[in-house]
Amino acid sequence: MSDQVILRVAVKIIVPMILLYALYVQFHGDFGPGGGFQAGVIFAAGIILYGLVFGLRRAQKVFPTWVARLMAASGVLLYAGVGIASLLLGGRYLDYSVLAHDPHHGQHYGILLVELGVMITVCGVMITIFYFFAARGRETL
Amino acid sequence: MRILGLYNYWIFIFLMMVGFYILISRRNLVKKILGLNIFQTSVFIFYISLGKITGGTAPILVEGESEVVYSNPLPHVLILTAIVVGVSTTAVALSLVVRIKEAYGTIEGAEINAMDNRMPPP
Amino acid sequence: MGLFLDIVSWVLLLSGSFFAVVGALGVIRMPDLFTRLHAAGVTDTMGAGLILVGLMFQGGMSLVTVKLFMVLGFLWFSSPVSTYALSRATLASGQEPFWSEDMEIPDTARIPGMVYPVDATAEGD
Amino acid sequence: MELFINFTLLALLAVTALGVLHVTNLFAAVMLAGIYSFLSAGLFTVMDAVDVAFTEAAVGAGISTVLMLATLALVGSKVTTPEFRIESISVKGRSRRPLLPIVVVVFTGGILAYGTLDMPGYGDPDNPVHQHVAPHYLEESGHEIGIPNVVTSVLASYRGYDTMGETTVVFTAAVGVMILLSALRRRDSYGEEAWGDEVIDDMDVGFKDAFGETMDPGLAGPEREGPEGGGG
Repeated sequence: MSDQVILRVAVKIIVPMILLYALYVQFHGDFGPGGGFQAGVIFAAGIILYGLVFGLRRAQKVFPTWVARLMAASGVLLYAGVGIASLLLGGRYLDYSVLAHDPHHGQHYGILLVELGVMITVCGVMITIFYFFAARGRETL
Repeated sequence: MRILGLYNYWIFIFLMMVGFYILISRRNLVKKILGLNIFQTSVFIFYISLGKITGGTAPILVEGESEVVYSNPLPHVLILTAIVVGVSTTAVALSLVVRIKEAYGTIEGAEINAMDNRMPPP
Repeated sequence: MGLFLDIVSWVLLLSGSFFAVVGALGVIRMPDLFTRLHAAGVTDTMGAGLILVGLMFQGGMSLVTVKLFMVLGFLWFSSPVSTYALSRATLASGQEPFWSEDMEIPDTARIPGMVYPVDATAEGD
Repeated sequence: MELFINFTLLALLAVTALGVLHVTNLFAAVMLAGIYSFLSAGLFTVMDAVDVAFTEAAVGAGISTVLMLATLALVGSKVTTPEFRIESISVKGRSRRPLLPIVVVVFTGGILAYGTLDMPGYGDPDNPVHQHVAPHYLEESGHEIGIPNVVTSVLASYRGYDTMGETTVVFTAAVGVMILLSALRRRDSYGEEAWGDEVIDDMDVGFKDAFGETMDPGLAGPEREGPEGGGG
């Protein structure tokens, strides 16, 4: 590990940029290309890069397995929850117009929440899958 | 002119058939998955090409201009989700390959079949 | 002024494309992985760099230029690192740099079990 | 000009696909698949699908390649023939090339190509695809939803059900991977340790030295620290 200085320093600089970029893609997705799917994948790619260079154990310290699993489940829950909320507020399932005082704002909130749910799920799923593949077979070698 | 409008469909079909050929002719399971991915991507490209309008631009609305031609956003939406779903299902297939390797010691389809036929083991 | 910017940008774009082609040729023609990486570096630095600068001239003073600048910075940061990682992995997996055919390799520099081209030609003669 | 770029990218895609077909080393095949993904991302950009290109570049060339490489680190990258090789079947690559797959592929491809003769040309504005709901999305989304990116508004609002289903599929895939890969490794039914040790070790060195201490040996996820955690 001691001779991997270049990789480690480079990754230390790159990973925060990747994570920040993922958030940019997520919240700029209404105005330009981007959205939950892309943002989730990019965020996961940042964590995976960290794991590749610093080892799985340290990656799991930064981003524990249980967090990844929780994210994978809670994103879908958030998505479905927005639908339930619009039902409770008197609209149809996933009809965001009732979420706020006027339909435009409602649609904005709905899309924001739904995309957030997509991002959380995709990010959690990708990181979970990577952890499982990376950890497989190492415990007996 | 007709050919200029159709040749890319033929290339998609060619790609699809290459993927299909890898899938049915290669015995190695990882190779089969790669073939399946090529097949899948060719379908994606086919869908996206259907949404293209000549002279169109990406379907992101430009403020204040009404003369802009936009390409069809619907195939984009369908394929956008399909790509992410595709990689997830590929991950499931790969984990199946890992388990097969652990159980049989090989990922060659022919050997797996032969081992199954040789049951019970000596 | 607009015409001048256009000319500058097209000169940059075309020369960038030229360097990209040179890099691609190098990747095909070079004998082993290390020299191929060296050739690919031309594509990474000159090729991509000139093309991006040319695009910046096309973009003018706008957000696009800022984004292109960030892309350029990221590329110039990440491609040397990836080249380093790749060549290091190649060395670690036991692949040696290409030795010239008429190059004298001292016995102390030889790796046991490794076949050198100079020996192969000597046997061929 | 656009046609030229389009044609070049398509030709490169075809060559890359043939490369995946031809190479016998799985590592090379996976790298070619990554190149294939990048090329198709470029093609998506030419076809105005920037969102899709973005996703394909991140997923196909990033995550997918990493997963494939992780799998190869586990299963070995060569088409190997272990000692329990069966005499009647030659599995060494392409020593036996049956005719049937080629016939099937050529036949299917011919039928599909014949079908394209009735298709509207590429980029045709009168294509039936553009006549149904797409104009509604493009014209109404501006004041119904109020965000500029139509892809996002269709994805999240008009077709919210669809996306929810897809998200659920992604989640289900994660559950499937967890179930498959969290089981304890067991010995195979022949009583041998089910590993091609040499191949794995080779891969291990390469992978590890490329990326540092890639995967810590002796690592066990919290879910696998059972009594048989060190079952090998």
